[in-house]
Amino acid sequence: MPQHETKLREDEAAVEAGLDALDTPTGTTRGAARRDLLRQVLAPIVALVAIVGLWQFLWSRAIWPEFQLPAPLAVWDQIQTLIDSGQVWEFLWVSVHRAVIGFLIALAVATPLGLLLAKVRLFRAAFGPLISGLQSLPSVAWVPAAVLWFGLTDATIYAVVLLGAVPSIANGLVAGIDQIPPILPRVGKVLGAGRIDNARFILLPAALPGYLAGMKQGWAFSWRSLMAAELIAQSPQLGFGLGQYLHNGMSLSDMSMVMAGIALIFFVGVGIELLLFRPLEKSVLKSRGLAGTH
Amino acid sequence: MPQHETKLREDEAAVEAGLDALDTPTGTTRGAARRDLLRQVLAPIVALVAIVGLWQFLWSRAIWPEFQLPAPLAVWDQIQTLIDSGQVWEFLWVSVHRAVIGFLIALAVATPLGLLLAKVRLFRAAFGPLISGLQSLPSVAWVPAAVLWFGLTDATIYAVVLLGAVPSIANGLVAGIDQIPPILPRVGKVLGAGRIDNARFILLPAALPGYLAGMKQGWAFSWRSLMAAELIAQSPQLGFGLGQYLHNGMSLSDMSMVMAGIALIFFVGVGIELLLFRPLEKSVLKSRGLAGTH
Amino acid sequence: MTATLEAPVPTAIDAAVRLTGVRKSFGHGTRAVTALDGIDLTVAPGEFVCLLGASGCGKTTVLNLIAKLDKPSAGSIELTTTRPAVMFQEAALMPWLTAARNIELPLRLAGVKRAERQAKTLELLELVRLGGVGDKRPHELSGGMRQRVALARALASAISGNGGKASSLLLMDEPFSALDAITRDVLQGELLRVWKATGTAVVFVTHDVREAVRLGQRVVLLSSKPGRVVQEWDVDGLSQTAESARIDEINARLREVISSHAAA
Amino acid sequence: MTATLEAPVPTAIDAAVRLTGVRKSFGHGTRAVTALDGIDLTVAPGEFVCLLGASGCGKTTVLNLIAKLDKPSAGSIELTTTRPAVMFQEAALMPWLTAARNIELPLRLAGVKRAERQAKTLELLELVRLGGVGDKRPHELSGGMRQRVALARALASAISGNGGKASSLLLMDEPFSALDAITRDVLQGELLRVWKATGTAVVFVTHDVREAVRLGQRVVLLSSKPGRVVQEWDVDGLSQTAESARIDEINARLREVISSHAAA
Amino acid sequence: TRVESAQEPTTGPDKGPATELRLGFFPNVTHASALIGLEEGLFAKELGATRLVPTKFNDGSTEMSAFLGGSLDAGFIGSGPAINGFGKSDGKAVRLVAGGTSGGAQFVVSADITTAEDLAGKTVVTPGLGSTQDVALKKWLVEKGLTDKVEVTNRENPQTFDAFKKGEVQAAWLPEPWASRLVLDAGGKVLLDEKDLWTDGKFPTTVLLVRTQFLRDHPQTVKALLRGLLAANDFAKADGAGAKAAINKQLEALTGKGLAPPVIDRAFTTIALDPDPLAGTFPQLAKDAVTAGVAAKETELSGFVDLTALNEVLKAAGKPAADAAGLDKK
Ligand SMILES: Nc1ncnc2c1ncn2[C@@H]1O[C@H](COP(=O)(O)OP(=O)(O)OP(=O)(O)O)[C@@H](O)[C@H]1O
Ligand SMILES: Nc1ncnc2c1ncn2[C@@H]1O[C@H](COP(=O)(O)OP(=O)(O)OP(=O)(O)O)[C@@H](O)[C@H]1O
Ligand SMILES: [Mg+2]
Ligand SMILES: [Mg+2]
Repeated sequence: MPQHETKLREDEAAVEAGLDALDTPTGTTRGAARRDLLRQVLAPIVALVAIVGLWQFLWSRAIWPEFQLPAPLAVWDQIQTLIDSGQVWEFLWVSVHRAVIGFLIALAVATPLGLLLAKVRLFRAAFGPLISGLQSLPSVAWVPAAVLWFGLTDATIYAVVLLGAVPSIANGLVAGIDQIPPILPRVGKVLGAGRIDNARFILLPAALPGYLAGMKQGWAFSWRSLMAAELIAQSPQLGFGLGQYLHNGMSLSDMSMVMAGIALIFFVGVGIELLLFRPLEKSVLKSRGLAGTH
Repeated sequence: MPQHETKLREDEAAVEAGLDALDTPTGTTRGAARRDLLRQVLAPIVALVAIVGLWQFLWSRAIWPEFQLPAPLAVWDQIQTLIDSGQVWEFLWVSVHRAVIGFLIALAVATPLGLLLAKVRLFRAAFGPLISGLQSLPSVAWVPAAVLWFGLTDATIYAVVLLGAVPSIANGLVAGIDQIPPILPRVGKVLGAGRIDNARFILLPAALPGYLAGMKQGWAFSWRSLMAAELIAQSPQLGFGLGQYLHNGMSLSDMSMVMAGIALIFFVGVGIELLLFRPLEKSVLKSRGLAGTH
Repeated sequence: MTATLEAPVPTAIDAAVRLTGVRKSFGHGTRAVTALDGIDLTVAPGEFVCLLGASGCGKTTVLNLIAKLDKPSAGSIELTTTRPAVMFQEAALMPWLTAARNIELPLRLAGVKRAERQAKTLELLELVRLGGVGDKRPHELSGGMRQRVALARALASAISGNGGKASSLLLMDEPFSALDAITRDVLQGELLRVWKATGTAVVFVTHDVREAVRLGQRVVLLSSKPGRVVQEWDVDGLSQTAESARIDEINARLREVISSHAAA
Repeated sequence: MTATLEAPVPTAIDAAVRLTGVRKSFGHGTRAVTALDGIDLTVAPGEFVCLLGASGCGKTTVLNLIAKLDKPSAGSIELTTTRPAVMFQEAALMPWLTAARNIELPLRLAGVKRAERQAKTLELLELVRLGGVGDKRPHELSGGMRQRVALARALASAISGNGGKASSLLLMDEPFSALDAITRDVLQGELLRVWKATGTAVVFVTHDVREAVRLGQRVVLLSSKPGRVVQEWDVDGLSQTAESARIDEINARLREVISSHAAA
Repeated sequence: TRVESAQEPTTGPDKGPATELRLGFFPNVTHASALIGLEEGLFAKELGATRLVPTKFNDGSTEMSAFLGGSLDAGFIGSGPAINGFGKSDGKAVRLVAGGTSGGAQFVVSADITTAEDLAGKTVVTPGLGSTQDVALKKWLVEKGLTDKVEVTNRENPQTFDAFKKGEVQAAWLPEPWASRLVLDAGGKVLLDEKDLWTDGKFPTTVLLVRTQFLRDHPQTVKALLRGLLAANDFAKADGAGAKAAINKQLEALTGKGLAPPVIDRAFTTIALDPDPLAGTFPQLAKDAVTAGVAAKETELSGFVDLTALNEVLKAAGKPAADAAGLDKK
């Protein structure tokens, strides 16, 4: 029996070791770092290629008609056309710069709001539920109202983006602050930090991992809200962004155009994640010894 | 100088004490608990009343024409009509039960997904960015594709809801797990927890605060996506929900109906927050000594 | 900063800290726990008081009350000193700051200039025998090293808190518990040196009777459930033999108090 | 549970733990720190070994390596025992579980039945003198109480880990550092009782030479930067006087090692 | 490297009446036949045992997606999306089986615009890219040589209405009832009635499409639907007031509010309910889409129209047959 158990345990250990090896290739420090980078870049590409491969396969089996599942190549052709004509840069510029500005404004508004919500009990009791309620309002609901109030201007778009992103970021910050080990603000207090210093030197850095998670969700809200706003409000004043492109594809019932639009929106999302949030997150977690190697 | 400083400090202390008193009414235990409850219920109501009051004031100044800013009473009348005709219960039932089912499915899918993302490095490197990219795709973008693929059925609606909620919840769980003090999984390991036990007894409960925050965001995504999906079409198969009601208001360009729709959606959001997430959050935080009284 | 060192203004009370009839309960209703009941304790300016007591008797609670981190359920606490510097029982370092930055934090909060701050930090790192690990994060340090960083931070806070002036207060909760005997000896010496140099009052919690007697001028013994002051000993300037007799005496009394509690 | 106590099967190696030429470095490149270098250490089945060394010398790292929580950078570690039970230097309690549930956790993970689990938990709570606070959460406990809960949990893990059979291993990192002298005495006694009853091997880290000599059969002294085994003493079955001579000897050697390091 | 599609609509045997008919429509005056037929139960009566599942859509492209996805069997839809959808499915997914409404689209402008030239530098709104009105406007602009001088944007009709009222928008080419609402409620005036651009003043606004597979499998059900359509048109002809009341009742049930009587009265004068799909105009419409720049190449329309069922029903009712204008053959 013990013999048997040991055997089992060894097997298990071998399996786990295998998994671990998959996880953490051993090697020299430099090699490991390079391999790490390679993995960061290569793995999503491989995953993407696999997904496109599956798509191509499904398409080639002709299980669904072309208008339901366009060929990957057809979608690529659409994107290629956009790239060739240079339009894609315009779309990306219009949408991304708006999303970034909207996100930054949201961040600037949501941070003090989140601090207030987290630290002033009465404020939280009064406005916490309202903010969460606001967050659950779909952007599409705001667009007509915003168009009515602000006209077809950038103000409309930013209003819609902010209404989505601000509550999300604020709630993320609140969650982050709620999770701070209570000893840290106490330390701050005995070290002589007032309310402002406490927020700046203790609460915000301590809540950073949760705050970052909230920011990621907030970015998703910004970007989605922006797309919704661009889909619904169309006008030359507003420029021509990805949402408008997608909307045209939908209006023309052109699946390959719709998929091209989705692909572009998706790539922006992935790009922001890979270029901004992922490195930020990694460095924040690593500097706190939370790199999660296990 | 020291005298002066002391004075200042005392003043500050007085101010802080005042703030604290506002925050934490002292008193007997029972009284405090009752007052706490009162505050939980009363404060948001007072805030809401204040907002409606401001609205009424703005309306009474007639700065904007009625079709831009309807009277609060006109909106209330709309809701009243819905209540009188009993329709409101139908809308609420259709939308809320769908959102809840969608959310629960999303939870069931996102939890194992989040665990995998958080704990298997290769999986995370490969699919993490894709999931975040998915999250940033607006629901409206999926609607035509979902209609093409799933037809005008509940499947379409749930597909749209899941595409929004799953990445959000999964990312929340990942963030929660990332923030677990590394000593806890180590303790789990030495206490003999395998991969499954570790997830069940250590990771999930330890990540609960972050997970809950992710769930809140996920709920917002579900509810928002649902509203977008309900705009697609109206048929007996799809029922008649809040999204459709809102859309009718929009297509009639009837601001009071739009505002009534927004108000109903908002109240559901607030209700879920107050009845579900807030108590959950409170008890989770409190049991860990994170109640954040400071 | 250039102000001359003034002698502490003698107050009517002439105590750095005075606790009168302090009671502290945690929780509500049936789950309520009375940690302290009727604590009377006075610490004179510049005095070094050691608190002894069984595990869980309320020593940490007393320090928290003095530091105004908790409010007493009854009784009053008067402080005539500047904001006390506290060293917690846990290291409680900011995980996102390096060791050096953790030590620097109180100086930064007090608005000390950058260059001065860094010089001071280096000095304190050397003092706790951690020169060279200033750029490490808390999670890269051993338990004892973390405790020493916390000690350095508390000392930095004590220095910055009174701006070099007298009548300050230092609260320390088992500051040397995770250190080897030799390092502990060194740091005890350093602590005494700092204490003498700055004239700060110290309330020092420890489980080591020998340490209490060696460092303190007065030893206060708390009973548990609820915490009360049972007995006090003056242990200032004892001879070698008197000291070891006093240690035995305190140990005996401690044993008596703790066993009676265990029996209760 | 009903299995009779068997004598440990003598293996070819006849060691519970054997570390051979173990090196451990943290970090990469210029920031790399070599915590341990060339550690050779053998613990016989059922042996009680105490580890001594300066703060930061690598004692915790040794335990982590034995517990397979870290991988050595070089060298090999052989374990012939069941999964070791570990008591960490920090209490590391699960903040969402009550004290009782924390203690119950290893039993639960080992699949022990509910009733038996609860009985065992109550027994362990009494053993660490915490009867009555089983339903408290970690944040409601004092530092010493948390440490005792962690001790009870480690004992529960030790019991559940070997299913009552022999040849198990218990790793303890300064388990009594936050306890008053009396509680510590009691718990030292309990630990010895458990050790004798179960025949488990123990590796015990402490800063208290007296404790090391009182409890251990063998005392191992580590140097620091990098950690190496400097000297070992057999301290089993010493007479009162021999014991205190041994303590003085070890203390002197310790002082020597640590000062040489400080000088380096 | 795609395998031969198995999705060719099968030409199996007639499967008899369907158990269910999913019928799409908009809550709009231009879908009058559908609304009247539903309100008066005229479809249900003809369909008998076949269950009618009315499905309300908000825009043509979604309705087209539902067709393409196979979750709609028949539907009233604008001619623009109809052509578009037919083309997008390579002529497979749908067939045009009857007309619904003709007329009912006007170019409404604010008071200060009197001639086409006044539009220079202005923005004109249409309901959606590639919508029937969008194509009509853009083609008209080409003919007037105004394409580069006028900005065309797409907005949802209600938004256009609000913007027009606020004075943000001065011109819009809209279907009913929005054209009437702009005239009656927002002070617009008609610059051009689309009728005037077509011979006989007739052009298809709404047509009835049926999913090809459904048409093959259940011709009887389609005929029943068409009989319902004729009945609805006859009802409207016989009782104008009753028809308007029926439309308003449906609108109220579907969207919560009906139209003001003056609006519906005016709208009704501009439309004609006609089961003839005016197939002859479709090649022109397909060409217009290219002229207007919303389609890259002209949609190949052969096989689009299938009037077999309609003509059988018309014949049975003693009415003249409709002409497929040659579009019924591949
Ligand atoms: N936040 C709290 N909630 C409930 N009970 C608490 C809380 N903090 C402390 N207690 C209780 O108060 C008592 C005293 O705790 P305290 O931490 O002051 O003990 P201590 O003397 O510092 O002990 P140790 O030497 O173990 O650190 C203990 O019984 C503890 O359970
Ligand atoms: N994760 C880590 N990253 C970098 N350095 C580490 C890490 N863990 C430990 N070290 C270093 O390894 C050395 C040994 O640490 P360890 O925790 O083993 O010491 P220790 O003997 O247990 O000390 P103490 O008595 O203070 O607990 C220290 O210099 C420490 O800085
Ligand atoms: Mg304590
Ligand atoms: Mg250690």
